Amino acid sequence: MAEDISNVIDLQDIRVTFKNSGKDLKAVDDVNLKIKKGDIYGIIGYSGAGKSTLVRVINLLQQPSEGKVIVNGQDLRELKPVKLREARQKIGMIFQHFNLMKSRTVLGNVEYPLLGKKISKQERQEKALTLLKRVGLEEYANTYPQRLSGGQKQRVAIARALATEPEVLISDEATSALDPKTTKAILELLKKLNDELGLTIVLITHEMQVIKSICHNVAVMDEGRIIERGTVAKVFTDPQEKLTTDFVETSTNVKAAIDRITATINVEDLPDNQELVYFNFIGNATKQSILSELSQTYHVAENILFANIDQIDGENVGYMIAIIEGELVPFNKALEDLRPHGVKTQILSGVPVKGDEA
Amino acid sequence: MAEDISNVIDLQDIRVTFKNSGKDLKAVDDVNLKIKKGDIYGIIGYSGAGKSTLVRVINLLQQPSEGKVIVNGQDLRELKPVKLREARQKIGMIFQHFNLMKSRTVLGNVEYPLLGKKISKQERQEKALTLLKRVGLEEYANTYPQRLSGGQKQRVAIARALATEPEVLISDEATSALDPKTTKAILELLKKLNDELGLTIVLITHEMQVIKSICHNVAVMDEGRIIERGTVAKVFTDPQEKLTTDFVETSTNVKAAIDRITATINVEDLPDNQELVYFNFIGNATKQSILSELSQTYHVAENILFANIDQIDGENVGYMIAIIEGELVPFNKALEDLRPHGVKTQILSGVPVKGDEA
Amino acid sequence: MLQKLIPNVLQMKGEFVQATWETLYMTFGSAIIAAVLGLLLGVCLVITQPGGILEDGLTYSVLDKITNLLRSIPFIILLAVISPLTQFLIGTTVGTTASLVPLIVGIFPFYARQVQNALLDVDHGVIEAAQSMGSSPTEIIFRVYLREGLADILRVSIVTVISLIGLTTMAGAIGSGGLGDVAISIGYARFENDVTFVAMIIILILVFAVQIIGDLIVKAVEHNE
Amino acid sequence: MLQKLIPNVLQMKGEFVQATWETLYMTFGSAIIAAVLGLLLGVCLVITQPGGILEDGLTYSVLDKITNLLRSIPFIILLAVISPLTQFLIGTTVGTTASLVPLIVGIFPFYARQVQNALLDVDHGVIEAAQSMGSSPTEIIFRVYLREGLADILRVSIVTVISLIGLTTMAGAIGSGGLGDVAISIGYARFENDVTFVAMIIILILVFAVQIIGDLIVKAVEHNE
Amino acid sequence: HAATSHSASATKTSTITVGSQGSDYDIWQHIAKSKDAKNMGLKIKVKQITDGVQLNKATAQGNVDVNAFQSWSYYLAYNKENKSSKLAALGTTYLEPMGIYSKKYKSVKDIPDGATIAIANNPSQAARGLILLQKAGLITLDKNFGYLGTVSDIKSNPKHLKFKEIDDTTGPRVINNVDAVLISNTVALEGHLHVLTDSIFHEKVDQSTKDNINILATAAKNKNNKSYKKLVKLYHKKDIQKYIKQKYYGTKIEVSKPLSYFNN
Ligand SMILES: Nc1ncnc2c1ncn2[C@@H]1O[C@H](COP(=O)(O)OP(=O)(O)OP(=O)(O)O)[C@@H](O)[C@H]1O
Ligand SMILES: Nc1ncnc2c1ncn2[C@@H]1O[C@H](COP(=O)(O)OP(=O)(O)OP(=O)(O)O)[C@@H](O)[C@H]1O
Ligand SMILES: [Mg+2]
Ligand SMILES: [Mg+2]
Repeated sequence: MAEDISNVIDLQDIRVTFKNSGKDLKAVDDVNLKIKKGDIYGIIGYSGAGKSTLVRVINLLQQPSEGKVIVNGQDLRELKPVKLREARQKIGMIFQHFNLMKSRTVLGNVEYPLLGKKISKQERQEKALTLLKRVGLEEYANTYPQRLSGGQKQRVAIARALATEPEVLISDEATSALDPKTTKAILELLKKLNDELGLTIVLITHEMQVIKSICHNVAVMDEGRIIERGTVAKVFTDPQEKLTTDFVETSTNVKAAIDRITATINVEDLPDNQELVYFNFIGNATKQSILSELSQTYHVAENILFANIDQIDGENVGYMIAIIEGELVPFNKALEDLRPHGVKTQILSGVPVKGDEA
Repeated sequence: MAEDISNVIDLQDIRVTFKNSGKDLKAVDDVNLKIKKGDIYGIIGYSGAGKSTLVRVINLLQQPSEGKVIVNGQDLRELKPVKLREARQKIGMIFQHFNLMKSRTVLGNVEYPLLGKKISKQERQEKALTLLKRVGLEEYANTYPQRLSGGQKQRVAIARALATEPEVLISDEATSALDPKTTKAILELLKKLNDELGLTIVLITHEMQVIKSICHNVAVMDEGRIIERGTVAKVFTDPQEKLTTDFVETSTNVKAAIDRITATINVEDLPDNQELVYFNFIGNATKQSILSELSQTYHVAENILFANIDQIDGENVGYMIAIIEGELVPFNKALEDLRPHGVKTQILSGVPVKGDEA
Repeated sequence: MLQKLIPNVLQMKGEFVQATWETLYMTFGSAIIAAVLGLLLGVCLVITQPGGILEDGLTYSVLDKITNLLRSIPFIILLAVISPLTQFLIGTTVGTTASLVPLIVGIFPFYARQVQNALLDVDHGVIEAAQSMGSSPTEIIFRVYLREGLADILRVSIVTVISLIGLTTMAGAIGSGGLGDVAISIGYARFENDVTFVAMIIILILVFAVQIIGDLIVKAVEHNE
Repeated sequence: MLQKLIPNVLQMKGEFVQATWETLYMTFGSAIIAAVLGLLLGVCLVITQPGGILEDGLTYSVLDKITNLLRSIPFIILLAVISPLTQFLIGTTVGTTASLVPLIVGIFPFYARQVQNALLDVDHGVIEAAQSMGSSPTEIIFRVYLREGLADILRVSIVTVISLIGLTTMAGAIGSGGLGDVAISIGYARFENDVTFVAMIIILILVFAVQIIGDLIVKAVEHNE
Repeated sequence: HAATSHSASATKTSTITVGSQGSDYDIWQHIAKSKDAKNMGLKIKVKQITDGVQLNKATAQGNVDVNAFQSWSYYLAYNKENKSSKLAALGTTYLEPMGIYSKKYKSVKDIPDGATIAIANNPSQAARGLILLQKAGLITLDKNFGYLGTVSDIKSNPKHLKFKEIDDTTGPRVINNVDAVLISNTVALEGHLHVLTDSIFHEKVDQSTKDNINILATAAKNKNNKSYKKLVKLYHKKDIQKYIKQKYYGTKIEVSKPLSYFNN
């Protein structure tokens, strides 16, 4: 059976059913998920959508009721225990609830996954210490987890998951208990490992900023199913599902801005030659070029009310709301011509933008 | 002793020292904190700054090594156990680690704080069910906590903390495990309780968006001390400390925008009559009025590169980056005149904005 | 066939029935009271110990010492030492009912320790949560400790009841009767091996019953959690 | 003064010293081996039970039944039943060393149950974390179960050693000697109350020593956590 | 370790391990240290083993050379049930009369209808007690009543006596709780009860009590061991008997009969 080796993770038709007081609960419902080597794959969704359950299937901590789990070309469910353990050593995991060992120091916890390895005690400790430095906890090396703050515990869990230099890292809300600055540092660390060592990362998060700043691809889960997936840039700029739209909006201020603008400017009252337009542009199309094209080519004057540039997976994504003034025909032509350049436009005059559908 | 009764919480000279393997760790170091009735008070800071420890002092779960804890005019440390328990019943608490009872159902957990009260079993269950509905978990009433997802557990903890209709609610990262949509719903619930019942809320969070959307005041902690405090609008628009600035920036895109702009436009290369300027304005000063003032009064032309409006504690806060063109003298005059209108400006030509000091 | 295998047993069917009842009576009669005393003592140990919800060094130290003291007395000596109390409470120092007193005194400190150990495992965070909600110590004991620790308490209770069955076999010294007495003083001492064997089989059945029923209850309690 | 209070004791100082040694020898001699066997059995019970890391219904059921079976046998009968084994292992069926065999067999199933209960409290999440890191069952046993459960194991060990001290007092039946034997067959049976009293005081001291030292070790282990 | 018992090989050395319990243990400790023992060239080590069955087994297996604790009837019972590890008697030592004791009644006749009598739960003592009760005229027993007879072998019980089985060593402790109690002398002595003066009825040395005579026993294969046989002689030495008489107020009535006495 020739598996596509470029997919380091390949979940096929996964179903996980829990029996909750009699009635069945489909926590994961017929999910297919392929993740390429070196990818950083985000998973988002409502609380209780099945995200944790799904990622726990990847290293078989959760046996699926149905489906195939192929990691690194190996069908994990078919593996002998010894082989499964070997496979698991290559899959680091950061748990939502940390799961640190209370009987070991912080250093001891990070050392744990290295205990079986054939390296000297000193090497092991050095390695663990290096990781602790990376997460900013070297001072706490000899402290026991119970004496750490929530965020400190989480960072220990991160260091531990990285200790074995895994090929795949599963992170279940690994930054939820961290302040923004520490979160940034941790994300940079993950990104670096991804860049330098090709670490594949599967990342559950509730912070859209996290998805935008490090993920390449993202899947949106709802009631056990993946309802939308694709590159982060695509999903975040052109969400297809209501749920996705809701999530995306929480991270841009577009919807709030439109609300505020339409509250002060009555779009009905605009003169005939003016329109309130929402522009959304990705990549090379910068605000500058849009504006110059509009004004120079089509003799259209613009009045910017809102302009924001976001960086999504390294690409610039712009949002702009402006009042455009000009003749109807060149104006429509202008908007049409912008489309091939990756600029999406929407006339807000009465018609709500997608994000406003709620 | 006449305590200022308008301060529902009044922490005086609080110090909490932990003994960690010999050496002392000042988790909270000489903190004074007054919180007015009906306030929503945010606490932010690095992981390990002492936030959880500080709020645990409020209901004396953490006995401070030094200092006075006055809640509702009562010095809690002087109270008899019975009185302390009565006082605690008026202080709801949502724990960072949930602390749900595994032997009770979700409903049972929410019912727990009502068990002592003189209400019928039916009333109690109805009340608990109403709260569960509010947090979207009515379906899970008869489930046991171990079978819940992280976010579901957190919501149970929230419902439980609200069950006794407390006067003060302490929330230690109560939305950290929640998706953005659920977070929003929970925050709206808290805001409603605050509006309608005058519930005072002390709220630790790592999400600046949470602070901005519901807090009135905020304190920033670092190494056990409160290093900055004030209204959210003030702290978020005019941070004094490096740490605060770092945190604030993660939630606006200003720094990222400046980085991008200065990467494409070499400020040195700008003609003499042009300057790259960062505007920050609060409240009534809207972008429109700034622009009109600039162009009309001072004959200065502007070219907006970035414009964002944020809502902080209900007030509009604007950020704008623009290239301004005009004669030097009227230009400087213009910037100066803007200041009394709540507009702060900074010329970015070579001089880094505050946020860039890193 | 049976006649050959267990000749002596067949002649004393009645005795076996009675001995079984006596063992059941001793075991469960003393278990009920020892459970109450043991829970009480165990809970007191947990709440008064350092870090407990009603921390009280002196009380803890006294209770701790009493527990150890009672556990130090060999059962056969306990039978004697306790006899004035037995006389006072039961009106006699011999017989099945009289044996309840030393059995209770012999097992409850042991049970208390087990309960203490079980309750120590109740999550401290949950206790704190209850405290933050203004629960009184009594409420915390009944609504948190005994409830959250229920599965563990049941587990140590199984261990204890089985130990108690073992203890009843020694109460024959004060005329308690019971299966242990049949096994030892009739079967063993009189070399009627078949009697010993059958008595032990019945004891075994009791032990298994306790374990199986106990496990089922634990499972039912844990199933939910 | 002493002459009046403890006349018989003074005449048998030597016996007391020896009996104390015998008790210590029996207690700790059997404790060490019973600890190994009990840990082994307890761990096997935990890992093979439903939901365990090496879940195995059959093995669990067999081990569980063996444990109950061994716990069902009254000690005095155990002494007899086990004597061929004792003869084989020790070369004699009577004496202090010979008593180690029934003591071990008498206590280790009890200890195994206690260990099982203690290990059940190890956080399941931590076991999962170890599994996710590819730890083998052996590694999980030694690096997680026995380590995370250490404080609880120590606690049940204290309970067990004290129970074992109680058990040694019954081993006089096979000529083990020891303080229990002095208290019972010299002091109690001969109505030399001072002998009983002093023997019990020494037992008490042993029990207290075990508890206090045990508590200190538990504290040291937990202090860190 | 000092307390480790002698193994079978110890038999070859001149040290004899005597297993015993209770007052016999005391007596034999005295004998071991006595001049007579030295004079006879006997090195004796005494070991207390409180369980009779275990003591007999240990003797049969050679872990103990000689034991001194049992009555003839107990010996017979043991041998009957343990055919593979038989014992042999070496000689007789004494008879300790069992007594009927009561705190409430002065004589056997006073014992009322429905009275509770405590008897031993160990079989030989129980049987012996029942025979004594028969002798006292309180009950009659089955014709075939043997040395392991039980309460169920009672033929008639005119006074409707109730029997409570107790550990025989607790006799003196329960005396206040029952109407009468049967106590063997060893136990009675230790409870400061004097069979000849304190009991309301007691055994005499005659054919009916011959089964209660205490003996020295050894493994069957050592039946003719000369040095073991010497122990019997040693026991009956004048000085030793004097000591025993003094210590036990004459309640251990010396019986020095040939083993053939039992066969009558
Ligand atoms: N029980 C304890 N014993 C010893 N030290 C402790 C204890 N609890 C907390 N600390 C230490 O006190 C400091 C403050 O901890 P605290 O939990 O208050 O931080 P925090 O601000 O809530 O952090 P986070 O955002 O990560 O939850 C940390 O350095 C922590 O290691
Ligand atoms: N062990 C379990 N037994 C029964 N039901 C479970 C169990 N674990 C999870 N569930 C249920 O499965 C569903 C999915 O849970 P899961 O933990 O995967 O959600 P999640 O997407 O990770 O949510 P969150 O963002 O809140 O962590 C939830 O409805 C939950 O109640
Ligand atoms: Mg989850
Ligand atoms: Mg915290």
